[in-house]
Amino acid sequence: MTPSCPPSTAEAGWLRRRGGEIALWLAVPLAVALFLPEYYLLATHVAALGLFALSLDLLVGYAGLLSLGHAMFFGIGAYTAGLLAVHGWGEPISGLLIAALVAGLLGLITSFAVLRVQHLAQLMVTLGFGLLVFEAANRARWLTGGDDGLQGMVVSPVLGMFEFDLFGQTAFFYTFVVLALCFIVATRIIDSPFGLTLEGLRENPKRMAAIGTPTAARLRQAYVFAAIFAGIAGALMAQTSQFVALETLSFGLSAEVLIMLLLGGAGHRYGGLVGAAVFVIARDLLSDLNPQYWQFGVGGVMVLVVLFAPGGVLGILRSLRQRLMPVARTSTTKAVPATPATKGGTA
Amino acid sequence: MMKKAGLLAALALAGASLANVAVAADDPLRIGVIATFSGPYADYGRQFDAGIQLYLKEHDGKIAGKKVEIVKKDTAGPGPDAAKRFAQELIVRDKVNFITGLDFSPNAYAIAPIVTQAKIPTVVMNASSSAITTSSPYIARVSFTVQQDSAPMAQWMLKNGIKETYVVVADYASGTDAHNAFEKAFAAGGGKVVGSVRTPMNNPDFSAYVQRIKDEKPQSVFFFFPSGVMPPAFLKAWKERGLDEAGIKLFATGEATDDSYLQATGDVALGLITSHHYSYAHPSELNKKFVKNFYAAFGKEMRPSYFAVSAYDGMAAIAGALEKTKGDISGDKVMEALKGLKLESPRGPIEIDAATRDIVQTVYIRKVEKVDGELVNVEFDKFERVKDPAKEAQ
Amino acid sequence: MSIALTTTGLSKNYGALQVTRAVNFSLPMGARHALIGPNGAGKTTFINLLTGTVPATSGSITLLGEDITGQRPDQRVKRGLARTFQVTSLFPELTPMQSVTLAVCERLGLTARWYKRTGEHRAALDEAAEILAQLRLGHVGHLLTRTLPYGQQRIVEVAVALALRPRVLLLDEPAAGIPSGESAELFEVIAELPEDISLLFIEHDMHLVSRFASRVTVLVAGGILAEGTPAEIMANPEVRTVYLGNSEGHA
Amino acid sequence: MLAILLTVLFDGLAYGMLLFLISIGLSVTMGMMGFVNLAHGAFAMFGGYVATTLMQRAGVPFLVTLPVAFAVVALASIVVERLLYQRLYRRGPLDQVLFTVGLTFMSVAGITWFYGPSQQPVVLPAFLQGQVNLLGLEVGIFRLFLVAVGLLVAAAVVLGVERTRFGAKIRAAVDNPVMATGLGINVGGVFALTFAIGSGLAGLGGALGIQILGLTPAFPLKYLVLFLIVVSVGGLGSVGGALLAACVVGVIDMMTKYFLPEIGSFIIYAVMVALLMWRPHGLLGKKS
Repeated sequence: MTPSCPPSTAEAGWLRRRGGEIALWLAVPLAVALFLPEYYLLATHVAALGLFALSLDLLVGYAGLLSLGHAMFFGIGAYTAGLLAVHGWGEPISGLLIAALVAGLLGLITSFAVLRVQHLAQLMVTLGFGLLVFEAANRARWLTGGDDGLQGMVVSPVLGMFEFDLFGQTAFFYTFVVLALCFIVATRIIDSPFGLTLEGLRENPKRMAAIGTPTAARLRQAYVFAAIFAGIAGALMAQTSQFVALETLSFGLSAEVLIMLLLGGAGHRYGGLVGAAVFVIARDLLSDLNPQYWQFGVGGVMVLVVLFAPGGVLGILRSLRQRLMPVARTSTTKAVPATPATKGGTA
Repeated sequence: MMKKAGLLAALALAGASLANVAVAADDPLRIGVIATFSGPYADYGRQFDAGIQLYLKEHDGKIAGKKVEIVKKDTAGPGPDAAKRFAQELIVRDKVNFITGLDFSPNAYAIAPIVTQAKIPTVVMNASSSAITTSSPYIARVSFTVQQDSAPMAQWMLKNGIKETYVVVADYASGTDAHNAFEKAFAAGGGKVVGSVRTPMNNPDFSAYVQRIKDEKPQSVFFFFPSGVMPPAFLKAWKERGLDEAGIKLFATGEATDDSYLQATGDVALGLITSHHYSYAHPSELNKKFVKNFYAAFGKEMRPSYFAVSAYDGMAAIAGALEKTKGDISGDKVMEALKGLKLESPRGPIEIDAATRDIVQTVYIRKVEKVDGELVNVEFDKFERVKDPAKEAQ
Repeated sequence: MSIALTTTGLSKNYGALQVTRAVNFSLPMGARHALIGPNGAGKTTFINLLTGTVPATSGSITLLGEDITGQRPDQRVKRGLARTFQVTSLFPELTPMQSVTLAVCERLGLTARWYKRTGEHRAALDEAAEILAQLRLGHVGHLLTRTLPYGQQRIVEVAVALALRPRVLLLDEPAAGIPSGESAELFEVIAELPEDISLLFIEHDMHLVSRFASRVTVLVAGGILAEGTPAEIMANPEVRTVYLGNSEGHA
Repeated sequence: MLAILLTVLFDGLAYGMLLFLISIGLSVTMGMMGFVNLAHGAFAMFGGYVATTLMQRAGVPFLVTLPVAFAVVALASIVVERLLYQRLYRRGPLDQVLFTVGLTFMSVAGITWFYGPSQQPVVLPAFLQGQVNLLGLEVGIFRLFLVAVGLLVAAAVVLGVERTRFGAKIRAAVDNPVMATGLGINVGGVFALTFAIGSGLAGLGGALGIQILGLTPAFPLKYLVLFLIVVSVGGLGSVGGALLAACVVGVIDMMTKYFLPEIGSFIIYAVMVALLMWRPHGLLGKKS
């Protein structure tokens, strides 16, 4: 609404746009380290699951796909990193990259089937693949340890310097830094023409085909990205806990990560992170309070969010902001400048 | 350089938390319980909790003169990731002196490296995979191993003229362990396993498997399923298809007739012969007192199962060890004291093997009968001082 | 070469049901051509066949001298064929600016690029802004599409299609659903479309047809009934019978 | 050999009927009303607890508990529908997922509070136990009973809901509530009634299903995948499809368990994926 807004340099614009975010990303680990060092483990858990939920957001929140089998990629990433570490490849960063590669490959392979179908069928096909991979891992006891889990991981210090300690300090900072890097990449993706294309596909795939988008190819690309991020999240979880459980591949985890994302708010960059934090912390607090009936509380939180905060925690924040500042009634998304007049009077 | 610094910092911190070796007398004894308190297996945690509470109630809430504080962590079923995190949190945040509980084997395996690193004595109250005690020198077990309960069944069957059997197990790690231990013991005594099947864990209907057995007509069937919903479903299909009438004899481990579930399983369990280390109907004075106090504390709705008795014995083992160390709770001393510890348990005499830190106990052969209108496992034969066969073999 | 689009014997059957019957049609370069016909005549199906959303049973389609019969919809768009939809088909949660940018990016082959922000593709943004300004949407470019009045949404339809720089533009009832008093703005926009775009549009209102179209094709029951200038068509007795709802004229 | 094949085939059909009976309620709420009701299992579980409680504590005969389970769950569901569900009809499927999974969690914890976490005793009356000889084939009486009830329920739903004026009203109300209201349809009432029927069927399915599936508070989550398989493979909104899908899945599952037991639980998921690739809208589903 301010056509007279002066064209700013890229640098200044970037800082103005991202300054608050950067401060937040620095403040959070600092706060954990200073005030809550005994919560390193919980924070690590939140960070890894947050990345996992973020990866699902690319599919569900942005591209408008459905998945109840996303744990398949998380688990394959975890097992890849785990098996590498068991068999002498303990270097964590290369482990992450290899896990990402393997998960991405699995994403590519399964995408052909998953993208052939829509709606409920898509939900069920992803669920079916997830269950098949779970069963395969359960059967391959010689490789995965079956339901006893994969034991005997030996993970080298990060960068050869930081050993994983009992208190989870290294694990936390390692996970947090990887999360931050992935988040930057994800932000790039979301802000890119490709990201905009995904939103277009979510809003109206028919119209996307009519403007000449090869829709299947774009969705496949998104699916592979999501698989890669999920694989990294799984690998992080494996390396920091030095153990891989069969449950990392389970339907339960697939459902949980969807719940986290919806709690936080799908289609927001921070939806997955906020949702993972809300879910994990709520579960931790409630189950410490009452180990038997905490599920009632978690279920209650979910029901209340749907009833009173449609669109998740971030959804309600956004609509509150819009109500308070009607001027901001624009798409809060992203990088396409809101006003076509940003380039001043030249138009 | 950095690596060393990090390590030193970690060690310093660890020292701080573990340095309370010489605890002041008024410091409480903190015990972390990692178990399943919610979800499909919530009964496990409930039984643990009852066993622990009963022991504490009988001892004024104290062990070795110290007030006991219990910190419960819910894994909601098999959840090694969660268990591992909980173990770390219990040690770092809650500063516990002992870790116990541990119903699922994967959960116990997952925490092994943690308790080793932190030197926290850990008493396994159920998880029954054989190698758990070998995975850390700080783990002792007061429950049983799958092999320990399965192999005696094979021996008893052989002794009673059964030379041929068909094995049915649930398709998971313990099922495989039970299968292998049973088959080994059975073959060693000249028996022959004529067929076997591993059923999926989420399988609700056993009729196809039972039909197949009926058509193959083996002399007998041995099965192993985890406590809970699978045994009743299998037994129902067994009765419905009339396999008893077909003359096929049925044997199982005591999980099939877990006291927690037996009454709900119903008459289909009648006559089933099982091998196990505990029946709440064990006819000793100590057990009668245990059951009486248990009912008094928690009501008759809940029978004490083998989970409750292991939890009770777990607390007794911790108390016994601390008695030997004269209250010293340093990990190495406690573990030393646990080795060779002998206890009189409601289930009978038990001992923690000095070499393996695993339990040595009597395994009973029982039959399901109706006593005063209730289904109970009536013990009628036994194998004394049974060690874990998997470790014996090594 | 002065023909933009041709169909030869284009047919579509659903089982025994023939919805398009051997249509031979050609659209000259720079044409302003209207497609009319009663409800159910198969007008939208014909458009769908041209764009490839519905595969043809037989016959062929030639676009700018190239046979596109076997191509996917997106491939046809790349060769210069764009369309709008009868029932508004937009991106409700995106702004017009984003929607048009999306189309521009697609034309420029940028939509697979994930490593550079859209904001850094200045040329694409400038072009999108220009299109919006041209179509008098500049002042609403930043609002969510779903919040716009329907008339403006119809114009966004056209804007998105124009962003593809089509050689042939198919407008499926561009004014559908707009109260007649409010359609003026839309038709001004259509009248001002660049002349080198060949235009085929479906429209019911003969008054509008005669104002904008130089030629008219009448489609009835999937086949071409008549073709000519608006005046010729209006004078055609067969067409009149069809439009008066009396079918005995050509039964 | 033929006898074996027929026995397994019959068992498969009976298992399919069981799957059908516990899923049919979801086929109504999700298929006809378009509401993603993942709390379906909670309603089924509620029906199961109603039935066992009546049998255990009040000595009500098994056959009587079935209609009671239907009625109690249906009535209770009207309250839930008016209080909660109806607020969500206009919301997206993802909101419905989050909401109904939340409700399921709450019901699991709630039932655990009242009944404890253990398995409930589920005892069949004597006349439904054992086997009978049917044309030379040994078949379980309860399975025969399941097949009969399954066919009856399918017929009742098809004739009573799908192909009646009421069915037309449901479709009108789902497709365009505003227009339906204009046509004089009480949209709220139609939704409430349909939801009650769907939930009642869930309750009935639960009361029947627990005979084979067992009953613990974990029921709604444990069998969620099974319900979804039946409804998705059958095709949304098609009762006949759900019946066909349940039978296909049941027979294939039973056949593999008998003849190729080493394949285990792979088969049911593989079959589901294959069927959905072949017919994404389900066996008898209509293209949307």
